[in-house]
Amino acid sequence: MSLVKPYGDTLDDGAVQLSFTLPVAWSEAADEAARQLVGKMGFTDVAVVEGRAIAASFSFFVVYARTPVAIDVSQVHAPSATRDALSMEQVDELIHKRVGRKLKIVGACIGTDAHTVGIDAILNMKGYKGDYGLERYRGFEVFNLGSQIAIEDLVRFARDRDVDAILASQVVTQKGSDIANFTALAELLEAEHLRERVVLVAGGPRVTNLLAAELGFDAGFGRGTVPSDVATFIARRVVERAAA
Amino acid sequence: MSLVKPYGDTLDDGAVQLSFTLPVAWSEAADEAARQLVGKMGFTDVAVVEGRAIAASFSFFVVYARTPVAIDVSQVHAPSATRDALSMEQVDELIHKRVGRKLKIVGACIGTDAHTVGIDAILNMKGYKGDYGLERYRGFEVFNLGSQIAIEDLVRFARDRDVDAILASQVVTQKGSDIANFTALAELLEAEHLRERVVLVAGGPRVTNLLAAELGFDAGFGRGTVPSDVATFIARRVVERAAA
Amino acid sequence: MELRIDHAAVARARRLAAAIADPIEHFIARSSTVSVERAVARLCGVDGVDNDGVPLPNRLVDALDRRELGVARALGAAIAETGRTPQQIAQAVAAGECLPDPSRTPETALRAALRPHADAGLARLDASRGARDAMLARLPQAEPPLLYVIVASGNIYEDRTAAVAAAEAGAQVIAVIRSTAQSLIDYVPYGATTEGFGGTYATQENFRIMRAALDETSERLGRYVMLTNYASGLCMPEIAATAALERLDMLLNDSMYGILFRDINMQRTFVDQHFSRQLNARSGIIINTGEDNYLTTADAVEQAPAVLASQFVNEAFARRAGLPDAQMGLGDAYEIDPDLENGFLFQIAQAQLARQIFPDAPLKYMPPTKHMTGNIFKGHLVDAMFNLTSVMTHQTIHLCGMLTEAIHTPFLGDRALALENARYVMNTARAFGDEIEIKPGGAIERRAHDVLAGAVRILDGVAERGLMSAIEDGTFADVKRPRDGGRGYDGVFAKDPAYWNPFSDALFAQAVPA
Amino acid sequence: MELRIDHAAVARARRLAAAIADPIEHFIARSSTVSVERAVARLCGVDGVDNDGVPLPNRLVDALDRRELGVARALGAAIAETGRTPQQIAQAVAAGECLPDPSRTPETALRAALRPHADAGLARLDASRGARDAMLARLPQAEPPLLYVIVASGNIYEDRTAAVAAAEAGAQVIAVIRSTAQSLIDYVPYGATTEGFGGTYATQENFRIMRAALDETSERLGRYVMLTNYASGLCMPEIAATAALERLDMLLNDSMYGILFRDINMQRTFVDQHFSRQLNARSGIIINTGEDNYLTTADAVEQAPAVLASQFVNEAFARRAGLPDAQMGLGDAYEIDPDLENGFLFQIAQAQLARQIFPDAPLKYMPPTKHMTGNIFKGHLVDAMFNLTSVMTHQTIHLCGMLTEAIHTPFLGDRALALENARYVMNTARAFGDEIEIKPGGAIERRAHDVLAGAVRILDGVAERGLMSAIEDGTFADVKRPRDGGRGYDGVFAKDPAYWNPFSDALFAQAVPA
Ligand code: B12
Ligand code: B12
Ligand SMILES: Cc1ncc(COP(=O)(O)O)c(C=O)c1O
Ligand SMILES: Cc1ncc(COP(=O)(O)O)c(C=O)c1O
Repeated sequence: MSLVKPYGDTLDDGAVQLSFTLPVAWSEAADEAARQLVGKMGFTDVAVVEGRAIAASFSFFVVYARTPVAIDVSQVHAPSATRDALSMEQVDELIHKRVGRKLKIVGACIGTDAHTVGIDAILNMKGYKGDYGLERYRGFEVFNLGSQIAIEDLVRFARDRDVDAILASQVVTQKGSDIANFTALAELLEAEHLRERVVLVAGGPRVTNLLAAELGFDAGFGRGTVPSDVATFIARRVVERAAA
Repeated sequence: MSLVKPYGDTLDDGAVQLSFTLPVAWSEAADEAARQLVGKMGFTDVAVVEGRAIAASFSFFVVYARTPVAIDVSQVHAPSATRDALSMEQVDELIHKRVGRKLKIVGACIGTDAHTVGIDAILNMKGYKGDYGLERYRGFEVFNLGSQIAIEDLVRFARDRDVDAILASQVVTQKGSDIANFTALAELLEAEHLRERVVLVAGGPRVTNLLAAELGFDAGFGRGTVPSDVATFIARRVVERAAA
Repeated sequence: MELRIDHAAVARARRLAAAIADPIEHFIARSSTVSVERAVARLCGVDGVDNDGVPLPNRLVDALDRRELGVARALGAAIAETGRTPQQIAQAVAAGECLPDPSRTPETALRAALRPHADAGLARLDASRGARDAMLARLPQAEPPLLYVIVASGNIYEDRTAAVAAAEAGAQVIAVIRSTAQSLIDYVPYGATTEGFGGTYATQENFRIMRAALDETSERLGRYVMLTNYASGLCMPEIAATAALERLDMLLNDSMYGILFRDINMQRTFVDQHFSRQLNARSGIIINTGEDNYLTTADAVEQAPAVLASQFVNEAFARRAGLPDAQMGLGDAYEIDPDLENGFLFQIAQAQLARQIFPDAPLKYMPPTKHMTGNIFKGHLVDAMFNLTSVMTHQTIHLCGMLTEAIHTPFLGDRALALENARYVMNTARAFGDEIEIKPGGAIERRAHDVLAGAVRILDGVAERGLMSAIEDGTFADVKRPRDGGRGYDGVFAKDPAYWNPFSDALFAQAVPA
Repeated sequence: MELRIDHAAVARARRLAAAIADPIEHFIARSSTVSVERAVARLCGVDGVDNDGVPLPNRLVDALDRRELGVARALGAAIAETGRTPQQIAQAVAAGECLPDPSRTPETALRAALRPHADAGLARLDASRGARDAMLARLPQAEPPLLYVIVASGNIYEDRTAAVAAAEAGAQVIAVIRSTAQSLIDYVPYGATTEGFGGTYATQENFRIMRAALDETSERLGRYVMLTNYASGLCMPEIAATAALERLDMLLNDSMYGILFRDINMQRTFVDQHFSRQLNARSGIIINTGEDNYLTTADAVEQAPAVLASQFVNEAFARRAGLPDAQMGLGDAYEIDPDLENGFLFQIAQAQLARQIFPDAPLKYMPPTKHMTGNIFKGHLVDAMFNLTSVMTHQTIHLCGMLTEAIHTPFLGDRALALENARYVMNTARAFGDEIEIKPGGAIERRAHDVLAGAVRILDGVAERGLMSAIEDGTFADVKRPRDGGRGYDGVFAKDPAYWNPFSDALFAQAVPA
């Protein structure tokens, strides 16, 4: 049991900064409304340090306040998918030794998403932040389908080529389109009885490993992921499965 | 009845930005802890858009989330002390016509506060933002006691000189020192039966008219006050009293 | 602040760009597309949709049995025979009637029959241009850099609220971001729309709604607030036509964006961009090119020469469409990794280089986007350095960067902070660029020199192989596009010797040789 | 980037500053103060407090019946007579014993008796200086501007947590802000303190706690993290002594701050600053002067010449105390109204002017404070422009501005954002200042010229009237301070011809004539 609260300049002071816009013309009353609003949110010691008109009928506020809420970090479980990543050589070695053939990987920006930079960073030869992409690994055969790939097409491709891993990217998150697409992919794979045959990986700036797990994926990778994180995960998971 | 919620890009979406530090080493679990913490505060759609280590055992987070809380602005009352301010000439005119003598004003940074720039901006000839200070008004006789004035000394001065208005400044707000000092001043004036004889005015960057009222002051002036706001209030209040 | 630049290299680059554009221009002169024809129909007064929501201009052009003659000829003939208006004719076609065979009507007669409608169309173009000039004279804008912000809610009514608020907060140009990939739709949607994806559909009605709101705001604020949208895509000419009619002030209009970033057929794009720019020229609309796209998909330091090369190509095509330099919003962006040591010096070098090479062009400067993260505090600082670069190098159209770029399409409050950022930095450092000199032979000048040399190298290669082959080989943005592949190829056709387009004739008159 | 400056004017200013300082130096040579004597006692090993918490150095010096002879003499005599250590003697005095009459002991004997204790004190000073040099050699700091942040919780243990976190976040110098107006207390508080007002008391134990934590952190991070505190006030010499013993690396030490901003008697301050700076010189402590205070209380544009004039005066006094230029952290601040058009140009002009006039001084550059507001987003941008100015003009000691300056003493997270701001801006624009030139005769150069001319005018007036009279007339910061008024006047006294202070003799040896 280890409760923590936001830290301003003293342990457990609960200090938090907030900012927001209210659709009202600015006035001292608007400042007071902002103060009461933040109070109603459950904060104490509410200081509206900035309140001003940003348009005829909109006001912007900066607030500092204290929250009574604490969280028991010992109860928060969020296993990371990127644990002690192996080097490219080690991954290739692992695959060579324990699988003995190239692993087939297919990647795509699914749904209407056209943000390929992220998944390309993981797949393309040149890689990301000085870390080589999966295409460069001897242990992988990579198919990068690119952008705006319909889920059906991705699943068909996976079946036809009998791939070992599916990498799906979602960068656009508006109106929950990312969740919807990831879910649809996982469900279609289930329906097609392919789910347990592939390592299913999600990625994107708002993706967390926890979220991916909830959506029925084997792993999720977010901001700042480097290719070797992903390579390591896939190789290990395939090996585990083979072992099981 | 007019309920308003924070406005992101759609009416009533409740969008709020938060940032805070947690006294934990950064990890994906720390991001998740931040997410759950903000959830426990009562927000929904919590997105931890940034989480990083800022020290070995401290992490900083930027969060966007939605609040279900709304506030009925029609029920928020915060009368401003600075309504349709008069010009210096008009104030002098008003005092001349309706009081017929100079009003005596004493100002001070009370308690241990040495931040005189603010009250000087109101009192000194040269004024603030092109608006002349009270010393320049024909209708006022100003005594600026300066910084770190003990409440007893201020009250004694007020009694001895039989002043019409007391202006107290508090810029330092640490550990509620401002509230404590303002309260002590109002109470001592009560005890000395001087309260109803003076116009009692509070000022400082964190002061609001509402707060001042709660502390038993006639008015409170905050950020960006200009001298004429204050001059107008004092003159009108003295005249009202005379009338009553 | 001045860079000493190699003027010979600049002249060389322009010669190469001319050598690149001219062969394409010959092809353009021989060709037309369904979207050009639909634009002609719209300018003659055809608008609206059929019962299935298909735009009448599409119904009409699809109904042509000899499109190589041009829709104008068919319309003229139909008017001559039936005395109907172009709109009535399109409605009839939509109702199932077929168009009369144009060959039945003598050339002079059909031209005479359409002329008043074509003239009316041009008159509307000229009228809205006149209206803009009058408003600008009465309600002058603040000095450039012109502060430009986007609205992108997907709902035109929310966009209107956001746009008016942004103008009140200091915005001088409002862009309504288009629902994504509208560029791939081979028709212009119709009516007011409230559902879009990452943006709001570009429709004539949406243009009208936004323009009306901004006109009202301009009057209230005493300064003209500009409106912009996107043309590039399968409907470049039609959007150029509707934008002209509804008095938009700028349009995203790039000669290669659709090809490279949307896999639209290159022949289609070349023909379309030409006619759309002729219309932009006539209606006084400033085009914005899309060089920023090279930087978001690849390394910004490496791509700088490609950006400059593309600017030269866009300039060459624009001039050949009769577009004056004053309407060429050539694009660039502040996309170098913020953590690169001295990256700011590179940005200054590149921005100043473009400023000096295109002295009369209203350069469009795009903010940092790719390297923005959820760290809004740092992002706000990167935007500040971008704002500083812009005011120092006298950029013209300044897209304000959003501290929440990596998070969501802008909130109303984000725009206000972005505008405050630009105002603060540009005011405190207003004359800074004019009060310093760039060290001769220093790192800034060397960078500018390298970028120019690199651009010449690229143009050289392209001129040699020809633009179409160069694009086929993946010279731009590392994407290869086959000459006869990509979207909308079937909408391209060779003109019959008897082809007639009353507008391109009229507009061509203006064209200035580069 | 170089300003063409009027070197004759600079030389003139230095001559005037010398003319201003010299008469004061004669007065200083004739005088001592209770705090100088208490510092002597501390250096001889007197420390601790009596049962009422009164520091023993105060008890001892207050017990002198002929203080004009100096505490050294009394101590020497007592040692000679009793064989006790200075500490034991002070304890005895605290217990009520009176000191023996020094005249009973022959001069040579009492000097000989104290000498080992005095030498031990100097040895400790030199040892800690040596330790610093060794650590700096082993754990070199990153290049200047040295990123400096403050901790100010009031509780030394919270301060320690904050300081270590700040160092981990990139801070190179940590300042423990003093509990407010400690400068007005005529003794140095004792022990570890956890209650302070807007800051934490400066005590030897607090120094020790913080230095230990930062040494540990320095080793861990592989770079030496500096520690600083405040000397100016009624206890300048004592704090200089304790800071030297505990190896602080910098001290706020201004020759006039106490007079002008704390109403401390001028004679007291002049004598104290001299001895404290002699100690700083010997212990290798960099002084930080307080010119920023002129800017927070009056208009920053008007006050620029006063800042420069004060820098010249501080330099003159520092040189006369034997302080090398390399230890003169002359102060300035970025306090011009952010909404003033081209204010940034003025800031550049002033910062660069100081840089060129004091080429070898580790200039201390203070961040925007007065014009910071609750708008943290804008405040962060003003800090960014300050960071840019600092790296462009090669300032040495860079106080990081806090986006929450107007709100609260820094939160731990605020410091991290401030350091990130400085790192980002200074890295992306690292060489920018070296890659540009200031336009000759332009607005920047003209501003620099005006400021220098204004400073000369001020110094001229002061030299004419004499510094004490000038201060009486309110020449600096618009405050008038009477020569014999203000706090601590009663602690000033004329030395007897037989006065002896083993340290000032030893230290004076180093003094370099200006
Ligand atoms: C570049 C860009 C574009 C380019 C994309 C070019 C391309 N070929 O990718 C263009 C200009 C085409 C574009 C278009 C649009 N964009 Co865009 N775009 C961006 C931008 C600026 C950068 C994205 C990027 O490349 N980041 C760099 C990469 C390396 O980071 P990353 O994607 O997070 O990837 C990393 C990790 O997430 C992870 N990862 C990502 N995917 C995967 C997959 C797997 C399997 C794994 C293991 C890991 C992984 O690894 C990567 C390396 O660490 C962002 C803003 C931003 N700064 O994020 C907006 C942004 C994503 N775009 C946005 C929008 C709205 C659009 C448009 C809808 C605009 C419009 N109306 O046209 C269109 C949509 C097009 C479409 N159909 O998707 C919004 C999305 C809002 C939201 N949250 O939903 C953003 C956030 C901008 C904004 N604030 O409005 N965009
Ligand atoms: C200048 C300054 C100083 C100067 C003050 C010089 C002087 N003679 O005033 C000096 C250097 C001496 C100083 C010292 C200290 N300061 Co100070 N200081 C500031 C600073 C940078 C600016 C304040 C200012 O002048 N604002 C400009 C004026 C015009 O604005 P204003 O005060 O709000 O006044 C306006 C309105 O509020 C109103 N108003 C104000 N008073 C009154 C009164 C009446 C009757 C009316 C009608 C209106 C009115 O009208 C004015 C005009 O619109 C602020 C940070 C900031 N940006 O606010 C920190 C700040 C106030 N200081 C702070 C601190 C901690 C200190 C010290 C404790 C530091 C230390 N450890 O020594 C000491 C305390 C000294 C003391 N005993 O009070 C903190 C306070 C934290 C808190 N919230 O409690 C601040 C916020 C900085 C920080 N973030 O740490 N400070
Ligand atoms: C020149 C140009 N046209 C059009 C667009 C966007 O339109 P769409 O998303 O419909 O392709 C962009 C976006 O970057 C652009 O740069
Ligand atoms: C030179 C100098 N000394 C000391 C101080 C603060 O010390 P005190 O608050 O105890 O006067 C300052 C604060 O600005 C300063 O500039």
